[in-house]
Amino acid sequence: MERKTIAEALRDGLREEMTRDERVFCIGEDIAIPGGWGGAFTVTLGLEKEFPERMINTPISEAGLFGAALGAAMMGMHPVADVQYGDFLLCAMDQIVDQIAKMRYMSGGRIKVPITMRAPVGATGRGAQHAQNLESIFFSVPGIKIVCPATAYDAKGLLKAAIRDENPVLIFEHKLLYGSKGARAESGAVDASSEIPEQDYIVPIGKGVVRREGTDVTVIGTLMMMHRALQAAEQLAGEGISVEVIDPRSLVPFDWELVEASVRKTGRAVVVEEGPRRGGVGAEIAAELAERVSDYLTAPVKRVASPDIPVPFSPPMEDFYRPDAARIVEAVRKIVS
Amino acid sequence: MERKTIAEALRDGLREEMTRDERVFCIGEDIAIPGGWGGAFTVTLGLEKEFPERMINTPISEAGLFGAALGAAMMGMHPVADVQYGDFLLCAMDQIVDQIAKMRYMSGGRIKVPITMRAPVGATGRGAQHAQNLESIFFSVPGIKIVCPATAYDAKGLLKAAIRDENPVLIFEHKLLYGSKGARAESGAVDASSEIPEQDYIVPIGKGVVRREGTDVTVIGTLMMMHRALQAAEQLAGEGISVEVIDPRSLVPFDWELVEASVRKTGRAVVVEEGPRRGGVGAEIAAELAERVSDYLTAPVKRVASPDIPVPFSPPMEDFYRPDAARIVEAVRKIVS
Amino acid sequence: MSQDAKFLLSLYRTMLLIRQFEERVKFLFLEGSMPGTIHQYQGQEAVATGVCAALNAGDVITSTHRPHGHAIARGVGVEPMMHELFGKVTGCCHGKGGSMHIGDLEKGMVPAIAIVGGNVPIATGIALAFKMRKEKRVAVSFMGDGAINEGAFHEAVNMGAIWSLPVVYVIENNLYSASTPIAQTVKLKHLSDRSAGYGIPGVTVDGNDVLAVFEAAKTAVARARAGEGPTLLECVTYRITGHSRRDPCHYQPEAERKQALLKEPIGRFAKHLMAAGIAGQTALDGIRREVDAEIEASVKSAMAAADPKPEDALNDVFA
Amino acid sequence: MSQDAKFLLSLYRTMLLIRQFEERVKFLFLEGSMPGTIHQYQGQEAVATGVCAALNAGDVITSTHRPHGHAIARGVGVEPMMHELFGKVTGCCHGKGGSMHIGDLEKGMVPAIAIVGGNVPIATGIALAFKMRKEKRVAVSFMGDGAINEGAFHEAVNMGAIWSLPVVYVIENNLYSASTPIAQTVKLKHLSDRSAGYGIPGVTVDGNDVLAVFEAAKTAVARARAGEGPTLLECVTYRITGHSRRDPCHYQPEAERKQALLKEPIGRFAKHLMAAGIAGQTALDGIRREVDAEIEASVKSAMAAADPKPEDALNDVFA
Ligand SMILES: Cc1ncc(C[n+]2csc(CCOP(=O)(O)OP(=O)(O)O)c2C)c(N)n1
Ligand SMILES: Cc1ncc(C[n+]2csc(CCOP(=O)(O)OP(=O)(O)O)c2C)c(N)n1
Ligand SMILES: [Mg+2]
Ligand SMILES: [Mg+2]
Repeated sequence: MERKTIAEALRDGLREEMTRDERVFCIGEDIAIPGGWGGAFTVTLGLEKEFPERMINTPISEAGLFGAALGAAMMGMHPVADVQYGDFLLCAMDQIVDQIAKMRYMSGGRIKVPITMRAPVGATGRGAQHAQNLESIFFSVPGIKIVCPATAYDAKGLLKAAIRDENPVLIFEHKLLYGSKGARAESGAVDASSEIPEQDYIVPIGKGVVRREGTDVTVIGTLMMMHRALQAAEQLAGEGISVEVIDPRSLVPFDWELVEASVRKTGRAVVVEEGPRRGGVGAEIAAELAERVSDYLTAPVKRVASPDIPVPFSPPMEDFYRPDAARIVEAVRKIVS
Repeated sequence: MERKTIAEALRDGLREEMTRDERVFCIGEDIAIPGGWGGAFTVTLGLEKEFPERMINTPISEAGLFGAALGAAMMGMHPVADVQYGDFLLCAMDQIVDQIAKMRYMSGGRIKVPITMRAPVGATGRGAQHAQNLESIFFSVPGIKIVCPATAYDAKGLLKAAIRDENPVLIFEHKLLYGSKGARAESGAVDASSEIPEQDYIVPIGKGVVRREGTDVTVIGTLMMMHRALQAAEQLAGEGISVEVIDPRSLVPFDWELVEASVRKTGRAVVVEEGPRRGGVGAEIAAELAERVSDYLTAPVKRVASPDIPVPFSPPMEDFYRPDAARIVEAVRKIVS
Repeated sequence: MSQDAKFLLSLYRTMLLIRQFEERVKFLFLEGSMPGTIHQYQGQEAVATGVCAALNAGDVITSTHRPHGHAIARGVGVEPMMHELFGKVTGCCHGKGGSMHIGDLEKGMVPAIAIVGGNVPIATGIALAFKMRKEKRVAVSFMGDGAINEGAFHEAVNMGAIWSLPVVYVIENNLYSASTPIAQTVKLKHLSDRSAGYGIPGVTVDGNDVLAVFEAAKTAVARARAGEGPTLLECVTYRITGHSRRDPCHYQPEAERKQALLKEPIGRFAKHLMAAGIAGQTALDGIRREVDAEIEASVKSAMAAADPKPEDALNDVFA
Repeated sequence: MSQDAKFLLSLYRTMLLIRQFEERVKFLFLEGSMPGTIHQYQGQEAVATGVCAALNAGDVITSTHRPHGHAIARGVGVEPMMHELFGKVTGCCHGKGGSMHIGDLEKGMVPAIAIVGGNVPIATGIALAFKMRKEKRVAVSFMGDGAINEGAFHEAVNMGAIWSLPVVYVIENNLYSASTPIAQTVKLKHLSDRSAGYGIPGVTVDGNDVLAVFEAAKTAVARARAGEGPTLLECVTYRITGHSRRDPCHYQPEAERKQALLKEPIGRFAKHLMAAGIAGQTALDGIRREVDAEIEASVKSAMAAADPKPEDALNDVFA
């Protein structure tokens, strides 16, 4: 076992899948330039040397490249299409939402669309257009699976599961969790590295995990918010509040079984997300829990999220925008009181 | 007072605002062709004769036309930009979500963006790409106001309010409520016409309305679902169940005061929407109500929505997809039992 | 009959099959027995027919909101198409697609894309797969004149160009995008001039002359198959029916419509066949009877076929 | 000094102000005192300077992720810019925008758009407003070579063309989009050839020759102002710094970089000024001292200025 960052683990995952299966290829901007960066966050670094014909470096044409991935997928290829920042998914929105997500359905189930899509999210000092957490937008689109790895182990396992899935899978990755190095390192980064097994493994899409066991309240969060939840749980333990932290890992499909079991035990839930509150993923989780386990809830589900504003640039405002451990602590204190 | 359809009321609204204010203009596809249709649903029919220089008929270029509207708005114009089907908003997604919604904020509040956007929604026998209710996607985007008129009175009043608003306002209109006539009539259409006052009026953005008073349960729905809720309420009255029907009219900002007051009275709420359930507007309303009026709720808020699938073409499947009065009745019966 | 004559008659038959199919569908639609909305192909038959005649079995086309002609020319089959238009579970998309998404990948046609311009990147990607796997297959993207102003067109054609992909981009210039005349949407003499912006060849042909279309397509397809990259092929034609549904086309000048009817591709090709001594009126009438019988049979079987079960709607989202 | 000499020296001063601003910002960034990320303009100064010199007060520019040069040339002012880069409430966007969204509409610059290609439709719309109101104002859209492969570019330029809008589309071809060389993204000799697809003039100039840029821009702006429509103006240049942040540019061939340094616009223009007897080394040094002092003052005042209050984040969403 070796310790790897998310960027490294994803790179290994791509390499292994491309080695295993000739149909797998990568398509994206600045992903295959000798002397370049391996995409915006070093994930594909050097892969162009190993797979010169399967690293497709595109012009800046997001609609074009996602549409091309769809065409190739229908011909039996397994493309991994990425954007440099999740925000740019919006430039390919029609291809993703109208074409990729619906093609199988419109064909009456006669076509498979094995596409993996990768998109970095998270506010990182770059201003409103390189910062959005778009989970809430894609979450409501039927026909796309969505995963959100918070650790290197999960990143590799979910990526490999996504590539082997016969359906469109969108992977949201967090800029501050990559562990990108050198000139591409991020300030404010959080260590999300893991011990990675030598042998092949996947993390099944749709299965969450309990990150920390507890009895008083269930805190649910993915990506960076999972790490913040763990921090909060640690702090709250000192106050005698026992927090169970659940990382759903997949948003679509969602591991209701795991979350429900936890909430039946704790009787309280706090849902944390980095995106804006209104219409967020947290709303769905809260609404569902209210229907699914209403008899067990001793308090209404609480949501911790960003306010309904674009992401501001200046650090004091950005820090105010993004939920942190303190805000989770506060919400938990309120719900247990 | 004269009875008008939504299409007619919107047309009158456009005419009056363009007459009142030289800065107002329309931009869209097939909106200003002599002998044409006045857009896909006859809303702009004939306006090109009255305002030959302010009806901008564009190529099929949604990103281009919404971006152009933004540029013009920053120069002080008040554009009304439309798509023929709401689905095509996805082609302009970057311009709407990254530019239009954020421009004022990124400027530090120094710029105004008075844009009105119009988009027809609803499943109407046209298959998956001309059918989506995209409320849930735009609902979570900070920086855009969203209104959903269910009657001709509201359509005109909200349109006029939107045009006079100094911010981006997105109007979702329902294809089956327009009352478009002649070759552009819709099968399955529902009468949404109203008596329209002679004098100028607006419907304030952010204010909902009680469509029917009741005491047992509050049913909340916009657009077509408001009409289905009224049908359901009528039927349920026969069973002795008294339903209060609320039409929020605006989704952003949302009239919490009105909805909360109703739910405090009835103790139960059913939220209805035509879009898919997961991550829908109903999730937000349910989650908020659970936090805001938990002490008054005698049962968890119920959601009635479409399943999480693309819109199927064949009528029996499409009818199954779209919530109808029967499904609302069923949900109400369950919640009061 | 010579091979050549057989081929010419097959072109005639395909065009007539499209025309008669569309006329029958129009009637069914207007009388109210067919659900949905339709965008029809009358007048443009030579384009789909000429282009698809230049393709091999393994080639793949992508299509638009106006796909019936493409589907017939590509061999999707009148029966599964008619069933789909009626929303029957036996349709080529099991009733989930409908008119605007008709297709059958097994026959070499991706379910049609109703988002204008949306199919062009998909064709580019299909060609990319062919090239990566070193298969000698070709992708064809059909699009209207309106589609060339969509960003998706631009991004996709540029990608096809820079990677020299085996793809042909076919513009069916019927002079209107919906109700908007071409002069209001581009400032070019020939739409194929747009090819200059991508560094690929552009060709304009008379899209009502099935043989001219076929020849131009043959050249473009051969280029693509030989690894020499894409061609932007403009076929100038005219839509002699409404844009969709019950469109009365008041925006088309009367004289223009009259002229267009004189130049429509089927009557014109019939004249050519007769003048060249390839077929007489009797033979052509025979083809028409055959074609009509095939269509009629499809209508009968479609009307008799089963509707999907409502809850079938829940299937086919994920594999 | 003659008017002409004054003008030439003002061009020199603007270019130097941009260069020194960027060098100072680079240092501040690398030493860690400046937040965010940056995309810098070193090497491309002649483009912004030459183009903006051709504009009038009422004209409006739109810009990109690499906007500092445009902002300085358009007169946004070094002080409000520096404050913005530091995220101060006194910045030109009150700290909400940052480097990639710098601008000041009152000075004729829309807050920059960091979505590649995203600013082009906006410029088209600005020009549309000018035309509708019959104002003799011109819009300019700056974009990189990479932006011309975005759909937004295509849709916007076509609209500008068909409506003959008063807009100039300026491509700064620095041979790379991020790390990707231009040969991998387009198949054209001159990027201005793309103009043929829209039926508008295309011009390519040496983007490191500020006078050549100015002359070409003057012509394009005059055309636009006269109601004759847009021009696609390609300025060929080179980015002599990293794409962003700490980019070491290993993807640029060493020899190419060396060559580029020889051709960079400021040294070159200095030589021209001296050779033409317009200014001696002392005068140029004086300008440099002035410029440096202005920048230094802005750094000082920015560092001393107040941060926004965290909860200021909640303001400015709606008017
Ligand atoms: C992205 C998008 N915008 C608008 C439409 C609505 N629409 C359907 S067909 C059509 C006209 C298409 O014109 P053209 O491409 O010339 O094809 P034609 O109808 O002439 O075959 C329009 C505007 C659409 N389907 N997709
Ligand atoms: C839509 C979009 N895609 C990708 C990016 C990431 N990105 C930022 S700058 C850049 C390269 C831009 O190249 P070019 O247009 O030539 O401008 P230059 O950086 O050379 O000034 C890329 C890919 C982006 N900002 N927006
Ligand atoms: Mg057309
Ligand atoms: Mg560049």
